[in-house]
Amino acid sequence: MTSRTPSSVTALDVARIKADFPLLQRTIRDGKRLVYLDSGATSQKPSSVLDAERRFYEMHNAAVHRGAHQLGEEATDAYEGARETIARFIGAQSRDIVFTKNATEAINLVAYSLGNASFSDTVVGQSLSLQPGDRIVVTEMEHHANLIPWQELCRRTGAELAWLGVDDEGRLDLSTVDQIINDRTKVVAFTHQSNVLGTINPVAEIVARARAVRALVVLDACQSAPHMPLDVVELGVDFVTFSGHKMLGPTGIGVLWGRTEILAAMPPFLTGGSMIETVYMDHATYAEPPQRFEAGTPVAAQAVGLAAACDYLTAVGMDKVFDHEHALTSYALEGLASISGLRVIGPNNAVHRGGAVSFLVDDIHAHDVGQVLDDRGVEVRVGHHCAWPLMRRFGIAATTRASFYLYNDFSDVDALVESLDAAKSFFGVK
Amino acid sequence: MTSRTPSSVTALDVARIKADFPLLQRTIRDGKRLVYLDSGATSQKPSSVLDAERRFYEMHNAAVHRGAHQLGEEATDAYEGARETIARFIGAQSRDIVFTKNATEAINLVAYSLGNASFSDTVVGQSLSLQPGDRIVVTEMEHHANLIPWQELCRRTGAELAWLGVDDEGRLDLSTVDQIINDRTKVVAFTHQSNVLGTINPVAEIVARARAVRALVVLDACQSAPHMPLDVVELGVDFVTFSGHKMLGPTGIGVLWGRTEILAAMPPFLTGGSMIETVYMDHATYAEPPQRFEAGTPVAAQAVGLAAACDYLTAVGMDKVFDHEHALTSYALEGLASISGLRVIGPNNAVHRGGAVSFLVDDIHAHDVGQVLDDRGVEVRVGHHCAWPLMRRFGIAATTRASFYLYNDFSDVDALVESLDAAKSFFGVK
Amino acid sequence: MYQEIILDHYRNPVGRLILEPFDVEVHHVNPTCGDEITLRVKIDDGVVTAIGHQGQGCSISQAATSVMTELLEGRTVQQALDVEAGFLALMQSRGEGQPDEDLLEDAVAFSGVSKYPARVKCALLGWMAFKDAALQAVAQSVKDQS
Amino acid sequence: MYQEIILDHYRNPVGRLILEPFDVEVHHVNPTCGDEITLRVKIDDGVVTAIGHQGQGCSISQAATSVMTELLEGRTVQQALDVEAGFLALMQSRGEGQPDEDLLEDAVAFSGVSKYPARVKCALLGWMAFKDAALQAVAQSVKDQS
Ligand SMILES: Cc1ncc(COP(=O)(O)O)c(C=O)c1O
Ligand SMILES: Cc1ncc(COP(=O)(O)O)c(C=O)c1O
Repeated sequence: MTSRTPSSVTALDVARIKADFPLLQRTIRDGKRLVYLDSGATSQKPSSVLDAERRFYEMHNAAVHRGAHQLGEEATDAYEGARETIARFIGAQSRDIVFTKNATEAINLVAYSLGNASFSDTVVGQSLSLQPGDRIVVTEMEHHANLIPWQELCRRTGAELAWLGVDDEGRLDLSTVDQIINDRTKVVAFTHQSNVLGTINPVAEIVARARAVRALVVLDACQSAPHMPLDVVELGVDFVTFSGHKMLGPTGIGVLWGRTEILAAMPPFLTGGSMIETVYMDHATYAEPPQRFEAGTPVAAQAVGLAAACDYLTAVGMDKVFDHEHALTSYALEGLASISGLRVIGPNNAVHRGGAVSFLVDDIHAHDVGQVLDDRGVEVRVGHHCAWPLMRRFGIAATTRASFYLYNDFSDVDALVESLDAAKSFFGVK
Repeated sequence: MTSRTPSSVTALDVARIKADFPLLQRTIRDGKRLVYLDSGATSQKPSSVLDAERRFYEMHNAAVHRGAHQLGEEATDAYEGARETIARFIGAQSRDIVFTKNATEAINLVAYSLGNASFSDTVVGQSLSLQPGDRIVVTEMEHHANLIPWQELCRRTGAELAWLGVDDEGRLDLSTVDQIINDRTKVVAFTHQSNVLGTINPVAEIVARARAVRALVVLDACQSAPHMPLDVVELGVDFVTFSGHKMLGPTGIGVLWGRTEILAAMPPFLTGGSMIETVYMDHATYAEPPQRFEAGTPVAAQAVGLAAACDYLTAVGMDKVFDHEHALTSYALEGLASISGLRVIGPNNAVHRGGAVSFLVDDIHAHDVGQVLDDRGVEVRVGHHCAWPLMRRFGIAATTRASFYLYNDFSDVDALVESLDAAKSFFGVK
Repeated sequence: MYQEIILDHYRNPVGRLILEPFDVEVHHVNPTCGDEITLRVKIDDGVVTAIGHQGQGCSISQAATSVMTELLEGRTVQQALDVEAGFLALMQSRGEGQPDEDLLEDAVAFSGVSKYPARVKCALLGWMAFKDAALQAVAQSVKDQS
Repeated sequence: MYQEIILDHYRNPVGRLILEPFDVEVHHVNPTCGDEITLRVKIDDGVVTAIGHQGQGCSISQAATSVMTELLEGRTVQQALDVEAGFLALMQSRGEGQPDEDLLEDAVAFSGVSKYPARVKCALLGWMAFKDAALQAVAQSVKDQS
């Protein structure tokens, strides 16, 4: 097993990259080498990100957008500078970037704001509102974060939820897309890359159909923004959401990008300080985006940390990150194919596919697979991966998932494959 | 001015405390001593808080509540351990503590959840819902964060907003409390301590009236939790909200405490991963609190940082913090009284009053006061302090506010008073 | 963690059947992993005469439910709940518990599981289902008598 | 920052009056500090013949509005908007701008303000109000002619 040669050698100097990540230097389970294959859940952080956050607190911490004093100016500059960096990272303008605490809040923001549109004073605001009989379309492979907020919006507005199915290979079934995304469809929300299957969805095709019926398109980029170059203009969607913690950034920050004119029409979601224009006891008027959507003291240090993460990724090169993970994924799929009784849930080849690889091992429950791997220092995720309906689609309860990032190398994949062999021996499975 | 002796000597060794705060070692505006008097907006952070966050990232970072591997367990322990520490800090049980990104989100959580109650499947859920004609009561001294969410909830439900006024001294006018908190009142939301006036409100009196009409009581403890010992049982309210960044903790974390049985009855607010029980394509059921209210990847490192802040404050002693600030406030009120043409907006003595001191200087706009102070290294806040209706109540546009914390000493107050004299000379005001 | 006794029960589970007749049926789910159990109990004169369970789960949850079935059948409801309380305490001990071997018998094999917080819920799935079912049965019999 | 010229205009502001008659009135607020201005313009044949303003604000906002009034009265709307654009650029230069003295005259005194981002909005309050009013006046005259 260990003597297989990587199917391609990649341009990344992983040893050097790994050295930037303090946590990856530690050992696990009594001194074993740590093989971290759970970046799909959350990524580790390079020192430069931790340093940037700390520098903010030690040098420039003050209330952003509220202080007229020097510290306040410095804090505001740091925060707004971070917005510019993060905007650049996805080809956006900074005024279209809204900071939230995670991607989940970003998606809820859109759903609640559309729900609030029916109470809007303005005609443009009202035009975004949903009526009974309107439709919201998602897919069967969505993370709960991009499913339940829409279920709840349907419940509040009387709109109906419909969804695109998934085929046996783990691709979206687009054969009925024209029926499912019908004339009454107001929102199409789908994931760019599945966190379970690894599938990369055909954005352009879905956008074309959504445009034809004038539906808004929400793209959940949680699993793509960290792993491939993104350009919001090219994507052609209306909203993009992702989380900082999955892309080398801190916990506690998410990003919503929205089209200028749509953000401008949307009513607020969270309300409070810093998102207002004028306030009276009985009513208030609201600031322009992005401030309108950032109520309260912002996630300032986290924005600074995420900007440092974007700088790190940009310095490495997102195309190289993608190529590297692509190579790891191909190599992993080959390795897994060599294990009898192992079935990959999701595409079996690396075409239009990212580095989240889910699988079942015959006669060993995912929890038990995960346990044996963990005992050997190989950290994977087991369970439904917050995509329970997708599990039902495949008639299963749980999978084991390995997911890769720029700091993984071929030896990590070897460790995975070896440990799976060990798990099989342990449970006496052939 | 500088020769006045402090009206009382306090038990805090401020020099030692100050040494724990890296930012307070820096200078400002070309080498001037930094006199940070804006802790009411946000506090500075001791090294122990920054170290705790960093240790989490460097040693234990992984997906909380999602990973079955060792790192995941360590991250979950760190996060749930932080919840216990923070619960203890306010005399609560950890299951009643919900983490948000700031106090603003915490208040919005309550308001939106009550709004969602009318769509609830359960009888207890429904019982929390608001009807047209129901009333929500706030006060005229609320921060926008504890005003606008209720305005918007009224707009969505048809409930009406009423408020308790403020007298000339900056105290709540409770003469009409029985009329204002009437039988139709479902929610009473008020601040424990005004961020502008410094006034500490009589919680027990308001709670008694709210109980008489069975209204829920929401206490905005943003300006009290950092500055005095709090015990949620003694307070007798139903919800308490505060922000980590104002109490030595990181940005990006807020706290909602709620009564067990009320949290249990409340429908969710943000929806997504980690807050579910089961999920189908067309509906979902939800976990028990606090998980029900923590959708998505949590603010894990921030919780760890806030727990370290609570540990720091507990080690100093919250009663000592309160006494120290009380002494600073008395001293500041004396000093300000010595300046002719200066008018304090808020109580003129330190009785039932915290360390936020707002004032006007005749013929000098607050912005100009703040500018001169900033040029001398004295960092205060100017403006409406996110309490615009309160400004209108006093017929003013803005005040200058100095606010104190455990790391301030009497010389900081002296610097304030001296700089105000300088501002008056600069603008040629007698 | 994987004691021989656990693997034995996992391979040859006790009570993995659709119990008929029965008094109470419950369905429990572990929301973090999606594992499920349907458990039925038969209780006669305050004695747990039979337990049957079906569902899907990992070796720990399957084995724990099997051990439980073996251990509780034939006991009074009160005795069974005492054992359950002992097992719960052991599982929450984070590897520090001193298991009462007289009370828990084969179930002490799960001591090691308590060191893995993420797996504790697995070990408890069947036990919590049983507790729920037993309490429902008691409530039902009180109602029937009144 | 506080040039003598600024303090002079602050103490003796130009155009601080309720203009009557007028063509357009606007009301602007600075949401971060609550400062307000009500500004009226009179425009005849494409020339800004008079500006009047009322409201409350700090020395910077008062002085900037006063300097603006002195500078723009008597110019064509187009010229006035060019000056406004020059002033805006100066204010956004973060202390790095090379102000065009011919264009901005006394308004160059505000160069120093551009180093204080929080005060830039103060300096711009009156200017933005004027721009808004002037554009409304133009739109109105186009409408009247058609
Ligand atoms: C009294 C009061 N309530 C609420 C808030 C809002 O807190 P945050 O901005 O951290 O959400 C603040 C501080 O800004 C405050 O002082
Ligand atoms: C595809 C996808 N969408 C949404 C989310 C939610 O992200 P977060 O938990 O950071 O809000 C995740 C990760 O958990 C994800 O993988």
